[in-house]
This record gives sequence, structure tokens and C-alpha cells, in this order.
Amino acid sequence: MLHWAFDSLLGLSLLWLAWRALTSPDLFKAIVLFISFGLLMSLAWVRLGAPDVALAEAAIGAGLTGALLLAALARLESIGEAGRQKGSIGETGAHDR
Amino acid sequence: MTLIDVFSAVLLIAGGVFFLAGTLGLLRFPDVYTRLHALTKADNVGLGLVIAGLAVQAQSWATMGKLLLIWGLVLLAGASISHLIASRALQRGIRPWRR
Amino acid sequence: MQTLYFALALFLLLNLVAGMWRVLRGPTVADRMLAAQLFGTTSVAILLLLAQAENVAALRDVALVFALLAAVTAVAFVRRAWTDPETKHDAN
Amino acid sequence: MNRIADKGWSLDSVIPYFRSGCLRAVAFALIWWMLTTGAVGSWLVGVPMVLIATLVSLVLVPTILWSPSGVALFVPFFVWRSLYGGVDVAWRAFHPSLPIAPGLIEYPLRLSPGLPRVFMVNTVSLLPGTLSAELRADCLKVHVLDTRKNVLSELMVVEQAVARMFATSLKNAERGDCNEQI
Repeated sequence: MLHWAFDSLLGLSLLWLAWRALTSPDLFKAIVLFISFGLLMSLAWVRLGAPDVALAEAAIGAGLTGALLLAALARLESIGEAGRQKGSIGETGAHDR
Repeated sequence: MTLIDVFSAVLLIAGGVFFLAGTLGLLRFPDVYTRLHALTKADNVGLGLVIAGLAVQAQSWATMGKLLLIWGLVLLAGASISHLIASRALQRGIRPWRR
Repeated sequence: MQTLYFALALFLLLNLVAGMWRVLRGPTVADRMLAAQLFGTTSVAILLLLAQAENVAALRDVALVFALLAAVTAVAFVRRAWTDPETKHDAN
Repeated sequence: MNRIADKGWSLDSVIPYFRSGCLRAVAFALIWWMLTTGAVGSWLVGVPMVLIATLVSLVLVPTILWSPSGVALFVPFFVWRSLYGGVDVAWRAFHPSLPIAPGLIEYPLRLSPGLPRVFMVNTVSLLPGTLSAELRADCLKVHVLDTRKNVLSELMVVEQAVARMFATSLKNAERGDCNEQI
């Protein structure tokens, strides 16, 4: 019963996270959602009985790719800043305060 | 249930309460800095209690050591990250919330 | 004991899902990053509980990697993604 | 070992390296033992790794002064205070009216720069109600969860404990650098 609840909650939040990450217009939010997705995906691999895949998913999926995406976003923003005064690419994150 | 089981269960449940406090703090506190307070302290204490609860059940000394190593790493990472984020937030000019 | 481990793991997962609200809501980028940080710590606890419940020692290694990688992403965030000099959006 | 070779091989200059090298090798071996949970076969890789880690750490951070009694006093102090910190912040998060009054204060550091200072900054973030926000020159900006409490005396106690652990003395505080703008 508890296994069931745990697994279905995990699966549902994975689907929901994937959907939000794909549809989010705010790039930074999408990246953070992707990182959380990687963490939960790793938990899902654990539940599927594959700790080695979980290890790879945590290291590559959540950690490395997350860091690379963040660096890429910073690069995108600086290109956007240099190319124009006010535009659309650079407007992520901090904006909606 | 043996005495050790009861002791470990108490520690685990207390750890869960601290995790709940961390999440509540993250949701309720008004700005970045106060949320950092909630995260670093409540979560690290929560993880510490959970790890203590598991460590008293550990089969070997090495496993216990590994659990403590994980706690130490999370502690170190949490403290330095919260300092990094807070200092960068100050640099960026995010004002602390005042009542 | 097994039941307690699983119940607690489920409870922590619920906490994690509740923290998702902060990722969606913001308001600043740092808030979103903080929430991801919370996920890291919580998943470490969940993994350790599962390791004990199912008696799989390898899960402790996964937890160790989680503990290390939370730091990597957060440092990448502070050093790279949060460096643009304009402060006017946040300064109000 | 390059650093040692540069300075010449007098016995006096080698002995402290040798001592901290041995200590660190033991510490790294302990970590390896924990990581592999005591698997005997892993020492084939483990022994070279421990030696390499020791050499690299000696080149990067030559010597750290620390006192065992200071560490023995610091650990229970830290565990107790951080537990209290968790209870404190949990109570505030659970309380319906959210009893917080946050603010920034500046604390003039008396610790010597380098490792003791970094250690202090990290410790402060885990203690009740304080979060180190910015370290500049001799001044530590601390974000406080409740400004109605006396945080300064607490910080002084922490600083004293850290100084005792690293076997250094505190210099006199110069308030010139702090208090300029809050």
C-alpha cells in the first residue's frame, strides 16, 4: 500500500514536472524544473531496482546537465545584452518580481 | 520492537518534523534570506536526525561512518551554498525584508 | 520498522512536491534555486531510508552523489547564471 | 613535494610536513574505508589513491595548525547549538503569526584570514538565527532572523571556539571597517 502510494506520487510528479519544464516560457524556471526532474527520475530508477542507472542519472542528468544548462543560459543572456538594448532573449528569471 | 528500534523511530520521526518545518519555512517566509535560514538549519538538523536514527540501526561501523560522511558533506555544502547565495543576493541589491 | 521507513519516505516525498510550489512561484531566481537545493537534501534522506528499508547498500552511494551534486549545480548557478550586472529588476 | 625541495632538505623543515602528511594519510584512509564500507579488495586501488590525495593536499594546503582539545570542545558545542538553531527556526516556521524580525548586522572579525575565517563563516550559517551574508575585509555581514535577540555575544563565543580550535589568538577588533553603511 505504502509502496503503491510512493510510486504513484513519484510517477505523477515526474509527468507533471516534465510537462511544466517543456511548456514553461521562462528559461530559468525550465532549467530548475529540469534539475528537479532529474532528481526525481533518479529516485524512480532506484524504485525500479537500478541503483547504477540512478547514480548515472543523478550525476549526469541532474548535476552535470543542470550546470551546463545554467552556463548556457548565462551565455545566451550576455549575447542578448550585447546584441540589443531591450529584447526578448535576455528576459528570464528575475523579471517577474 | 527492541529498545533500539524505539529510539531509532523517535529520531526518524523527529527528523521528519524538521523536514516539514524546512518546507513550511520555504513556503511561508517572506524573502530569500529568511528562506535560506529555514533551509540550511531546519533541513540539516532534519537530515542529521534521520541519519542518527539510521546509524543506530547500521549493521557495521563502516556503514555508520558512511552515513556520517554524507551528513558532513551535506552540512558543508549547505552552509557554503547559503553563504554564496546570500552574498550574491546582497550584491545584486535584493533588500532584506523588514517587518 | 519497514513500514515506518516507507511512511517517512512517502512523507518526505510529499514535502518535496510541496516545495515545488516555490520553484513555480519564484519570485526571484534565487528562490527557485533554493527550492532545488531543498530537493537535494530531501532526496538524500529518502534514499538513505530506502537503502535501509530494502537493504540495498548501493543506494547510500547514490545518496553520496546527490549530496555532492547539489553543491555543483548551486555553485554553477551563483558563478555563472546569476551574474548579469543590472539590478533594477530586483532592487525595488 | 615540490615545495619541500625548493626550500632545501633541512630536517627541521621536513618534520612538520611529515607529521601532517601522516595525519592526513590516516584521515584519507579512514574516508576510503567508509566509502567502500570496508571491502578488502578495494585497497588495491585505495592505497595509491590515499597516497596521491595526501601528496596533493600537502602541495595545496601545506600545514594547518589545530589543537585536538579545541576540536574536542568545539564538536559538542556545534552539535548542540545547531540543534538549537533547527528547533528555533522550526518553531518560527510553525508559529501561525510568523514571529520573525529579520535584519542585517555587521560584525568586526578578529580571526586571522584564511581557513579559520572561512570556517567561522560556514559555522555562523548553521547556528541559531544567523546567516553569514557577506565577508569583506575584516567585516562579516550577518543576516539575523530576530534582531531583538543579542546576536553579537553569541558570535563572539563562536569566534572564541573557532580560534581555540585552530590554535590562533584573536587580534583586537578594529571597528573602522564596519559600521560604514548598513
